[in-house]
This record gives sequence, C-alpha cells and structure tokens, in this order.
Amino acid sequence: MSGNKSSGVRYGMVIDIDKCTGCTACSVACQQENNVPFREDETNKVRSITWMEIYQLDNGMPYPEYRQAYLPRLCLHCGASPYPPCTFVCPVNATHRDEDTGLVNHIPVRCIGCRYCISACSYHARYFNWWDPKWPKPMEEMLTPNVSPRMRGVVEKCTMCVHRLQLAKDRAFMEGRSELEEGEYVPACVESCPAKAMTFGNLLDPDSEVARLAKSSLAFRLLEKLGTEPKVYYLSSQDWIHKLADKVM
Amino acid sequence: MKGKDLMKLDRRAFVKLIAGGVGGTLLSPLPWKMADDTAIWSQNWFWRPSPERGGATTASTVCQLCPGGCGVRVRLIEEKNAVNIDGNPTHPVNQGGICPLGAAGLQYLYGPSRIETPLQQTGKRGDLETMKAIGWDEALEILSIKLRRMRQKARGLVCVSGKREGTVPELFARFLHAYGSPNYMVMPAAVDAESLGLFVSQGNSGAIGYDLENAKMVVSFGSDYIEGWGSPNRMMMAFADWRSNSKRDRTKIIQVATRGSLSASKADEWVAVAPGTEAALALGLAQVIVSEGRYDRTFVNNHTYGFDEFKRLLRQNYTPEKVAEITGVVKEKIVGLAREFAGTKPAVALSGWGQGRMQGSMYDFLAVQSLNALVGSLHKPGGVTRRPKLPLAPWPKVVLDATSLTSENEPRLDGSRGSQFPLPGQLFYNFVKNVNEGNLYPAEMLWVYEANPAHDLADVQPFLAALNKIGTVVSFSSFMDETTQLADLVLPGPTYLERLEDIPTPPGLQYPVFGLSHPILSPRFETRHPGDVLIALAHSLDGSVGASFPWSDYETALKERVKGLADAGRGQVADEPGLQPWKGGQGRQLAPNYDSFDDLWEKLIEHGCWFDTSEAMPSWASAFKTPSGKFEFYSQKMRQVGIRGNDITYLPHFEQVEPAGDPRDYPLLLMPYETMAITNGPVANPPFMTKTLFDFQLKGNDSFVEVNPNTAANMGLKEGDRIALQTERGTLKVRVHLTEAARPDVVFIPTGLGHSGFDSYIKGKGVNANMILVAQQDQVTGLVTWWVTRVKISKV
Amino acid sequence: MDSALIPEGVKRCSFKAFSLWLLVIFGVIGWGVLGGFMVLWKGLNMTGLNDSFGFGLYITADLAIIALGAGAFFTGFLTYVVGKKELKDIINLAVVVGFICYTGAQLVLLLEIGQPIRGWFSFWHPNVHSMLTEVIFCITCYTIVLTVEYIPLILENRQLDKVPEFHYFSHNLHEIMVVFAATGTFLSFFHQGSLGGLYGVMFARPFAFRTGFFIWPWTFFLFVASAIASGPALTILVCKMVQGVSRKQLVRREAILLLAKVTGYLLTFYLIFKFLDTWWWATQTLPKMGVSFTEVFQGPYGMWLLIAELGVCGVIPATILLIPKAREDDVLLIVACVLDCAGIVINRFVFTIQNLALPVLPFEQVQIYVPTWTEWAPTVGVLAYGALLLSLSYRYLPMFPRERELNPID
Amino acid sequence: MTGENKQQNSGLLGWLLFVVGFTGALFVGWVIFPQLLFSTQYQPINYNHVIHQEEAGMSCEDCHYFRDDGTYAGKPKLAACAECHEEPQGETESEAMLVSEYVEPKKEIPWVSYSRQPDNVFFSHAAHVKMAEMECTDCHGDVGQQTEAPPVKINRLTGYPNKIMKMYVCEDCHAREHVSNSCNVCHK
Repeated sequence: MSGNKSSGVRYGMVIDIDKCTGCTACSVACQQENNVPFREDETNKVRSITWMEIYQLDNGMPYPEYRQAYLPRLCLHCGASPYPPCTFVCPVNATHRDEDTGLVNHIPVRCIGCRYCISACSYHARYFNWWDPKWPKPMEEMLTPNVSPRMRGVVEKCTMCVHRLQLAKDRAFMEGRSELEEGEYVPACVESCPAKAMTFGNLLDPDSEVARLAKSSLAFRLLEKLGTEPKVYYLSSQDWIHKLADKVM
Repeated sequence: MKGKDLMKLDRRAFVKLIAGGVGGTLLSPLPWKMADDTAIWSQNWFWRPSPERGGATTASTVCQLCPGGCGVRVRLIEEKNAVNIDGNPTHPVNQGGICPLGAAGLQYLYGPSRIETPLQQTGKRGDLETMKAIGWDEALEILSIKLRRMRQKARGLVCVSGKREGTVPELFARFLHAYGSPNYMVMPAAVDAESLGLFVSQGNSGAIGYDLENAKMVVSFGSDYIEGWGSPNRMMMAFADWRSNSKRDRTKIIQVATRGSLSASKADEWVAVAPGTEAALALGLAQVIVSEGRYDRTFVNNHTYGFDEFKRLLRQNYTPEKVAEITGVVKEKIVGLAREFAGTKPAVALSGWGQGRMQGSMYDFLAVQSLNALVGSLHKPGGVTRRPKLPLAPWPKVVLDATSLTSENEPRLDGSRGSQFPLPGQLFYNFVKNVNEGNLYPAEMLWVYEANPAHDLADVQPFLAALNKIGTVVSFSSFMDETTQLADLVLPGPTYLERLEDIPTPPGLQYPVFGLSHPILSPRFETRHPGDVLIALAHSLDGSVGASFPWSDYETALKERVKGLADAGRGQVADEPGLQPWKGGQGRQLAPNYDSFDDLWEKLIEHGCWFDTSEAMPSWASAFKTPSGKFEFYSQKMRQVGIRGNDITYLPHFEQVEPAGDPRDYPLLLMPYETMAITNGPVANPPFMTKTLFDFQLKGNDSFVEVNPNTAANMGLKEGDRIALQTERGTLKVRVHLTEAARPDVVFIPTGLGHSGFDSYIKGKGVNANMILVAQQDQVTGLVTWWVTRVKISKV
Repeated sequence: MDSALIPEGVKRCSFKAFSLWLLVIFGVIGWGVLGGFMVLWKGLNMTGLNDSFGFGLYITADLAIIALGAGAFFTGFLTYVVGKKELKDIINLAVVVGFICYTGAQLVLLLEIGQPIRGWFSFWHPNVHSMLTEVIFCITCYTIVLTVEYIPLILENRQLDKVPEFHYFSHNLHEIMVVFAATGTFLSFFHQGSLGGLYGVMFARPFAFRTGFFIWPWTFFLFVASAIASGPALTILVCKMVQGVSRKQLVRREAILLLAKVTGYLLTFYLIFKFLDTWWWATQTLPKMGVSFTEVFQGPYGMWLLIAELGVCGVIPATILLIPKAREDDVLLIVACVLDCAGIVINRFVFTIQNLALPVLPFEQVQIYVPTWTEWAPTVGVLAYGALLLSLSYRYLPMFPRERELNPID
Repeated sequence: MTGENKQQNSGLLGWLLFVVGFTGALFVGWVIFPQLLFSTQYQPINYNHVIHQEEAGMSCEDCHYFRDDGTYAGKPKLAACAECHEEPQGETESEAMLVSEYVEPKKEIPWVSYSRQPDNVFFSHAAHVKMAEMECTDCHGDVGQQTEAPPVKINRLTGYPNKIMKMYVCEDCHAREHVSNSCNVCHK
C-alpha cells in the first residue's frame, strides 16, 4: 500500500499461444465481468469495444501447409520507463500507471475523450465509446456493480480486472493482511480459460509461475522493438509465430 | 439632446448593472458549482444505467447450454441479480474453465426474446401478431383436451427432444409410452452412429467414452477436438494437458480433416483429406497395420471375430495406393502414420465429424473403431471404452392401458427397427421424409423440447415442409426461436438457471458424472418446468397415463432417481478444486463424502455434481455382448436384426457418398464448418459471442464463406465479394473470405448463423447454411450425412 | 445604411452587396453549426473517426489552421520586436487572421473531444507531462493575447473610437503591443512546438516518433519552423485575396515582398532541417524500431505524399520565394504561397492520418479514413467564420493603415 | 445643472446600479441558487439511533457490519428490522409505520443515503476501519447520537447528497497518511 516505487509487485500475464484453442471465452468473460457494452451490430471492428480482442494469425503458407493460431490481445500494461505510451499523453490525468502494481488504469469519469491515448497506443488496446452504451432493458439487471458502466464519449480499456484486486484486498484486510497471496487476485479472462493457457501473477516474484514462464525461451512480447516493455508475454513453440510477432508493421 | 443623454445614461447604466451582475456571479458559487456539477452530471447522467449494489453471493450449478455438462458458478447481487457466470473449479469436467457460450449464459436468462407466458397461436402459424398470451391453466386445458381427443390416434403424438439424456427427456419418453406413442425422438447427432456402431460391433447399447487424458497419441478423423467436439471444455483441458507434457512424452495429435481449422492447425500434424474420406484413411491405416503385422495379437487373436474377412477386405480395397487415390494423401504418409499409430501406446482414434452434430455414417465409425481395436486400445487406459452408467434408481414401470399396449407394436414414424432400417437407430430425417411422403400414419401432434429443428436441422427445408402436415406443434422453449415461432401452443420452460434438472455424464467421458442444476434465482417469468407440465398433463388424462406419473411434481420424480446414487455407496460429490478423476485409471474406489440421501442432495445443490472412479473398465473377456462374445469386425448382430447384403455390409468399410447435385451444374463442393464462436443451438448466438466474430466471418448482416485464393482467382473473386451459393436446395447470398484454410474447389460455410427468430441482437445476422445443405441417407442404417453438397458460385 | 460604421475616407461596396455576401457566409456557417450540433448531440459516432483514427479531419484541420495562423505571431514578432516597421501595413491583417485561426481551432476542438462538458478538466486537472496540456494552455493563453491584440483594432471603429475610454484604452494597448507580441511569440513557439511534440513523443508509433533534444522531439522544432514558414505565406495570400476582391491595393508592395522574402528563408531553413530529420528518421529511427522506410507508405497513403509535401510543396515554393525576380512576379508569388501552405497542410495530414492509418501490429491491415459531412461541415464552417470576421473587419475597421493613402478618394 | 454635475450624478447612479447588480448576483448565487440546486428528501421512517442503543441495547455492528468477503453492508435490510419489529415494540408513530408499511407487506425501506458515493467509486470500509483503524465517526459524524433522522439534501443535477465526501478530501488524507493516491485504488 505504500507509495514508494519498490513495492515489489508488477502484475503481468503469460499467454500460451500453443495452448490457446481460440474459443473466445476470455473475451466473453471479460465483456461480462467489466460491463463492456454491445450493440446490435458489432461488425465494424474499429468501433467495437473488446478489451480482450482476439486476432487470427496464419503462417502465410498455401493449403495444406497453412496453419492458423489465435492471439488474444488485452491491454499489455506496458512497463516502459518512465511512462507507457498512453499515460503521459493524457491531458487530464485520466490514465496512469499505478507504480505499486504496474497496472495501467484508465478512469472514464475523468476522461474527456480526446483520444490522444488511443492514437499513442500501438496495440489498439484502447477503445472509445462512440455511442451511449445501452443494454436491452432486461440485461441491465446483469450489470455488475464492481465495474462502473461508462458513458458516451470516453475511452475505456482493460484494467486487468483491477476491481478484483480491490475486492481481494478487502478480503485480506478482514483477515488483517495487507499482502495478497498468489492466486487471490486473478483477472476474469485468466480464470475463464478452459485450456489454462493464461497465467497471471507478480512478475517480480521469482517463485511465481508467471515469472517462470515469462523467462522461458518460448516467450516473446508484441512489438518488442518499440521499447514499450509490455507486461503481457506470449509463449509459442512455432517459429512462424515468433517470426511474425518479431515484426513491426 | 436631453433625451439622447438619458438614453446614453441608460445604456451605460445597463452596462454597469450587467458588469456588477457578472462580477457578483463570478464571486458566487453559481458558475463554479454549475461547471463542476454539470461535469459530474455527465459522469452519471440518467440514461446510463447504474448497476444494483449489494452483497454478492455465489451459487454453483451446471450449465445446460450444450451437452458438455460443465459446472458453473453464478455471482448474484442481493441474491436477486445474476451478474456473472464463471466455471466452477470444483467440477471435474471443466475445472473452473468455461467456454464462451457458458460465459455468456446470463444473456439467455436476461434475453429480450424470453417468452413470459404460455402462448396460443390464434391465427396463421408463424404469425407472431396472432400469438396470444394465455394463462397456464388455460394452456394446459387446451393441450389436455387435445390429447384426450386424439387418444385413439395416440401413435400420432411425436416428441423431439434436443436433450438426449436426463430425467426430463425420460419423462417425455415415458409420457409418450404411457400415452401410447412409439414416437419419442431425439435430434440427430454423431452419437446416433456411435451407438449403432457399438451395438453391431460390441453388442452394447450405450455411449462411448474416451480416456483421452491418458493417451499418448490421438488421431482425430474429422473431429474438431478443440472446437466443440465432445464436452468442449473437457476437450480443451485435455488438449492443454497434451501440450503441457514434457517434450519427451508429449501426446502427439494428428488431425485428419479437409479444412485447415484450429483443430488442424494446433495438431502436430494435419493430414488434409478429400471431403468426406476420413474413414477411408482409417481403413488405409488399418491395412498397413494388418499387413505389416503391427496389430495387437493378444486382442485380435482372442477377442475379435471376423478378422480374416476384415483382413481380406482391407487387402482388396484399402491398400495405401488405393487409399491415396481416394483421400489424396500420399502413400508414404499413410504408411508412416499407420506405423506411428501402431507403435505408440496408448493411441486412440476419434470419430464424429466436426462438433459431432452430424449423424454421419455408422461404417465410418466402425472403420475408426477397427483401428482402435487393432492396436488394442479398446477398454484400456488411454484408449476408448464405454461410458459407465450412472447408478440411478429406476422409476416404477410405466402403467399401460389398452391404447398404450397396442402402441408397443406400432411402427415408429421414423422407420427405426422397421423392415427397411432394422437397427434401433434414431432417424429423425426419416421421420421428416415419411411425413412429407404421407407414409405409415399421420403425425397428429409434434412436441419440441430443447430443440430448434426449424433452424438447426441441416437440410432444414423438408422439415419446414413437413411441419405443414403436422396437426399441432407444441413448443416447450424459453425463447422465441424459429420452431417456437411456428408452434401452435407454447408452454415456456424456465431457463437452465431457473430450474432443477439433472445433467448426466457428458459425451465422451470415461468416468460417470451426475450434474444437478437448480434455480439460482426465482424464475423471472411465468414459466413452468416441463417436468411439472408433463406430470400435471398426465394427471389430467384418464387411465394409465396419470398412473404412470405417481409424483406430485418433478422434484419428487427426480429425487426418486437420485436416491440410487445415495444407495450405490460409491462416488463423491465434487467439492474441492483440482479433482482429476482420470488420473490413476478407472477402478479406484471412491468412498462417498455424504452420509444420507438428504446430505447428498444438499451437497449436490451446493457443489453441482457427483462423480465416481470406482467402476473399472471392462475386461476384454467380459466387454463384448455380441453373439461371439468378442469384438466383431464382421457383425453378426447386423445379420440377427435382419440386415441383408453381401459380406461387405457386415464389415467396416468406406462408402463414397456422391454429393447431391450434378457436377456439371454445380462444379464446386460445399462443406459446412463449426466454430466455438458460433453456437449451434438450440439457443442462438448471444451478443457477447457474436461480438467476438471476425469481420471476415460476419460484416453487417452478411456472413462469409471460406474460399481458397486459387479457386477464387479462377472465378475472378476477390476478398469480400458478394456471391450467390446455389445448391439443389436453394440459394444463399454470402460474401467471400479468401483463406488457405480452404481446400481448393471446396467452399466452407459456417453453421449457426442466419436466425430469423429471437431478438434484434440475434436475428438477421448472416445466412443459415442448413437451408441449402442436402442430407443424404445411408440405405443400411437410415442415418444421414450432410457434409458435402455440390454447389455453384455466381457473383452478384 | 451602415456608412456611419465604415472608416472615414475609404470606399466599401454597397450594403446590399455586403448583405448578400453575408447571407452566403451565414449559410455555410449554418451548415457548419448544424454539423457541429449533430456531433455534440448524437456523439462522435456521427464522424468518420474510429478506434484506429482517434484523430481525423478535425485535428488535421486544427493543426493546419494553427500552423497557418502563425503568421500573426511571427509578423507581430518582426514588426514589434525586430522592428520591421514596413510590416505595420499588414500586421492588423495578420492579427485578424491569427485570431480567426485560433478561435476557429478551439471551436473545432470543442467538437473533437467526446465529453465537451468536462473539457475544462484539462485546466483543472492538467497532466503536465502531456504535450496536449501544453497545447491547450498555450492556445488558450495565446487566444487571449490575440484578443488583446485584436481589441484595439476593434476599438478603432469609427463609432467606438468616439467613446473616450475606448479611445484611451486602445491607444494604451497600442503602446504596449510589443509586450504582447513578445508574449505571443513565446506562447506560440511553445504550442506550435508542442503540437509537433504531440506526435513526436508517440514512441509506439514508428511513423510519428522522433528522437529529440532534451524532452522535445525534433518534431517540436520542425513544427515551429514549419509554422513560421507557412503562416506569413497565408497572411500574404489573404492579403492578396482581399486586394483581389476589393480590387484595391491595400498594402505596400515592399511589405508583402519583405514578408515573402522572409518566408522564403524560413521555408528553406525549415526544409533543410526537415530533410535532415527525414533522413535520420528513415535511416536511424525507423530501422531501430524494426521498420523499413518503404513500409511506412501503404495503401492510398503512398510515397506520393512525401514527394508532394517536401518536393512540390516544399522545394518549389522555397525556390520561388528565394529568387527575387520570381517572388516579385505576382502569379508566382501566389503559387509559391499556395504551395507553401499546402505543404504544411500535407505535413499535418500525414502526421495525423497516415500515422494512424499504418498498422503497427504485424497482423493488422492499413486502415482508410473517410470523413463524414459532420466533419467537413464544421471545418468548412470555420473557414466561413474566418471569411465573416475578415469581411466585417475589413468593412468596419481600419485594418489596412495605408488604405487611404494608397487609394485616395477623389 | 452643469455638464460636470450631470456626469457626476450619472456616474453615481451608474455605480449604484453596479452595486445592485453585484449584490443581486451575489444573492442569487449564494442564497437562491443552492435552494434551487438541492432538493430535500426525508427519510421514509424517522429512525432513532439513540433508542435502539439505549433501550434495545444494540451495538452499531448489529446493523452496520462487514460481510464475510470484506465488503461493507451499509444500511441494514428489512429482514434485520423485522427480526424485532414483527409486531410494534413501542408506541411511536414511526414504528407503527415501519410495521404496517414495510414489515407486513415485506417491502424494503427506501432509505435515503447521506453519503452514497457514485458507482465509479470503490470505497473500502475494510481498509479504513480494519487496517487504518479509523472511527466511523471520523467521516460520518456521531450518527449514533441522533434521536431523529435528519433530512437529506440531494443535488438535483448530480444526484449526490450534499454532505458527500469530495475527492480532494480523500486525496488529502491519503497523501497525509502516505497511502497511494493511484486512481484505481478508489475508482472502478
């Protein structure tokens, strides 16, 4: 809880592309967990809010050497020092990296909707509310109180389910603890993954599974050359995926 | 002059008044508070819904959106608003994982197309304007009177259930039995071919179970093993397991399929075969294994029947050269694959095309099973076995009166067990055919439960035609789906989150699981549990029907069966995370963790499921109930039931199904494909899932077909072009997505889209492939395949 | 009818003709207002913007308008600080054009943000690290400065000038104009720079990112240079336009030619550094980011943009303006100024649109941006607003101090 | 009158008008505006904290408790009231109303909150009460000493009660106590 920079916690994620079956459960679980709005037509993908977006990659080979893979892309909570690409451009301090956790947050009620952060992010991880979020009447009952629904004209993005961290801390406080144990705080996408392809935890804790996997020789990050230092790692044993991911543009 | 001065004075004074006013206003809170408050207003404006707050609780139950049988947890606010569904970590089938459909479950509970009261069609069928809301008493009365009136034509009552197992389908079957109709049917699926195959080769009725978690090599013949085949979450978990194993003993996956799906891409090897020839490849492997003597001699010599005939057939028709010709797979690959399959222990071959919704051919199933038999993988760890039965207590025997007794000998409207198709199959397509052709006797009334055949049935048009010849259609659906739109009477059931129901062992599992779903919140509408409706209906009828339902309500009936579990003295309620019943093999005794029926029931409600590992896989000596007591390559059962033909008829073989349509008119082939991102009913894709579709799958209201870039180039088609897809059945307008996943000259169309029912978030999105697919019937079993149809493409 | 308001000793068109002209302008402004209203009422879904193009026509227009509005501060700087007295001929016009540009840009900016009601958060909760904060503060301050510079001109209106307080006030303002010119120069330098910084700091966007000096990426300085190299060109153009429409010479040729000469030097100065920057970016910055120079030209946003920006609209106008004979030719001068302005518009366009159109993730496609009428209307509306202000100022204010002298009424 | 005089007079009058405008605006801004901005809402039942503590011997935690998951339950539900007030215990009008209008028809009491934060705020009572060991009264005042429920002023524009804690109060205290002021500590 202290404000100094050596909190020893940097939450991060590892996604095993080889294990990912492309089922999209993470994306659905995320939408439900975070009151992500939807419209009747969501096929204009550059105006569709999907915190956890899934890309289809392929090896570019002809049939039958063709192979595809799915790559789930959330906000990568860039660890670039001193700032991720998106936060320092915000004119109103609506987005900010919590240096106690490494999580990049975005507070829609502060956001004025200038979309500078959207432009600065190379991962398309940030989304603008082009319309007033609206739910069919009965579905308003399934909105979760843990995440505040947004309004038109603001940016939103993956928070790594930071509300789960808040609630996990509440539970810990009841037991008089201020430190969390591994697994007490896990985002909805990781929890949902039926193939257990996603691992979440503290990258600075050498004993954590996520730290171990992030150091694997199979690990890579997206657009590594840009120096954004994402805290979401991917694993794959496929050369073509490594080659593809190593590219910029 | 003076007036002008005054005017000037006035003007200046006015300016000063205003200046004072501005000054005063700026020194008052008004502008600053207004600026702040309007900003706050914009953060909470009234048209932005603010979620209900309160204490959160979690209820565990079992998902019923597909037969997968996964445990789910529902988060409730103030025990009133369900706000989240995730996987139940204590449920052994999914271990906390959840598929997209399950995760979107609340969009069904709160779906705008929920049916709130019973409905009666007062006008023309299909006209939603004339669907009148009626009370339950009236609805039951209407149905009860109809049933009483048609009792003499009792056999004309047909029920089709989308759910195959569990007490509710059993109650439907029981009702028909007691009422006097042999026509309880289920929606077609690959399980139909499986159970016939098990019946003719092993003499068992029942279902198949794969010990996949312990296999070292898996060869999937067309099964999209991570895209919805079997119990989807269990398969994805197994897949992750195969991938986690260290490099040395990692499970090898081979996908034999025509399309470069995710299952193909994620396999260690993808063997691309010509459309519909997976079984031929299986027989090709068998030939190599047999001719090279790589088969399991202990099993083949001691526990099989008809091996020599099989061997002869293989040598004649399925040499690598011949199979290479049929499948398009090179000879060396066939030989290599066969050697690897025979050399890896344990290895298992999977069958059931795509997600397993197509019945498929029994012979294809037998071809794949013969491979499992040859390498000794039947009823062995890491192989294929039969799915253990649940020790549920039986209900009392159905009471039969004169009417229902005569119906015992009535032919079924689907012709199953009849002279043409003597095997005990589920032949819904044949039912459709018979109704359309006016064969046997008329179908007076159709009940539809947990099924949406008007959309989901491949080659749906004959069914829609048949509906016109059926007197009354009754739907038990919770949603305004396509079939319900065509119903005359709707008796809406509660959704799975609002009802008590059992979910028996999911398909393909090697150990028994009994899941129990229960209402996690009070029903949102005036719906009634179909079980309760059936019991009430039975009680309203005279004679034996009421007597066959000696329960006050569904709960009592269900509990009566569950008592069997409590009495079995084995198995446990799954109440801790990380249970892995497949580890350590089957046959490990599990002492119950409950001490009475009431305790068991309470724990089932709390945790969701019971499972067991006590039952060992049957020994080879005891496993087969065939006339020979062995696994029969050459089926004597088929002979017994009266199937006539030559030797080949009784042996696993490959029959090339000629796709419907003249190749001169329809030069390309059309194959449907399924994905996890589009559900294939009976419910339609929820908005959450539709959102995850790529814009090359759905764009606006247009859906896409996959075409190989070379094929497209030959026809002058570019990415995104609009085309008409024409088969013998009709034409659909779609757009083109170019991908190397598509085999040249084959067009792949996704199923599950193109709804016309439900709500504005669902209907009108894409086209329903089922409208133009042509189902083809096997003349021995009556089962159908619809994987390939000839098609013509024209640009529009 | 309005003769009482028209400055003494000058000739203006009839009130009827002027009214008709205003009617046309109001028509266009009305269209712009309607477009703006639709965006405010229904939201930004009315635009062609999307999650790929967070910035579009509004921002491009804003940047271009502000760059071209730099004529005001730079002419002010030359006139008052450097002491080029001949430019007094044109300084009023420069101020009006600047005022138009800055207020117009702010109007568009109001539409551009998703939550205009909370727009003031950028003053109340500023993030000092954000280039946008710097832009917002400097633009606002500079608009105030421009207003202060514009006020004395307004107060010189024949009727207003009769009020003694106003007369003294405007006179005193004139006296201290050098202070405002200096302040304006300082503010302008920073916000023109931060507009460039806006893009240069996007280190995850290979097209925009530039290395730099201390906290400022090179685009910071290039934007300043390009603004002062194009602002005066716009001032010349507007002056020529007003002269053309009024069929009068309003400014002494020396003033215009001086401005043209200065523009020529500035443009050359800018281009030298722009070429250096492009070379460094293409050979050092991009390769370090794993991108080759040719890869940044995709789809409709091809190499032609670069050639147009730096060649056709860069080297050519610079050459014209540098050669005394050429710039003394009226047609060539106008061509050069048009090209100069166009080049800077293209520059702002590529940094906004081409930058965002390029996929950075290797498995994404280039995107194409098509603005909707609700974007065009307010943008064009702002131009009409400029025409309105210019027309009113020309008609009722002594915008050109030399007008009477150059056009004596018989 | 001389011209000068006239000008003086008009100047005086002008300043008078200035003062009128000035004070008028101040009055509107400071007095009328708040009246318009806030609505006064009364509690459905005039709850007496003192009686419950002194006569019924209840403690605060009987009604205002932490849930097991560490979240704070806030105001009690009707069920808690009904535990004692199935039948009226005393003679007060409020209690009679409670029984007849809420307990009997099983209708939740629509209490108006004095300090309800908007849904974008995550306020952890556990962090403040359990970890920081703050007293409830530090923020809520000594509500326990209230013999009647005061009316609540609700901002018509924002929907917030007027005594709601503003963000700068949170930030100041967090800064003083060296607790993180990161946005996602308190926002969701």
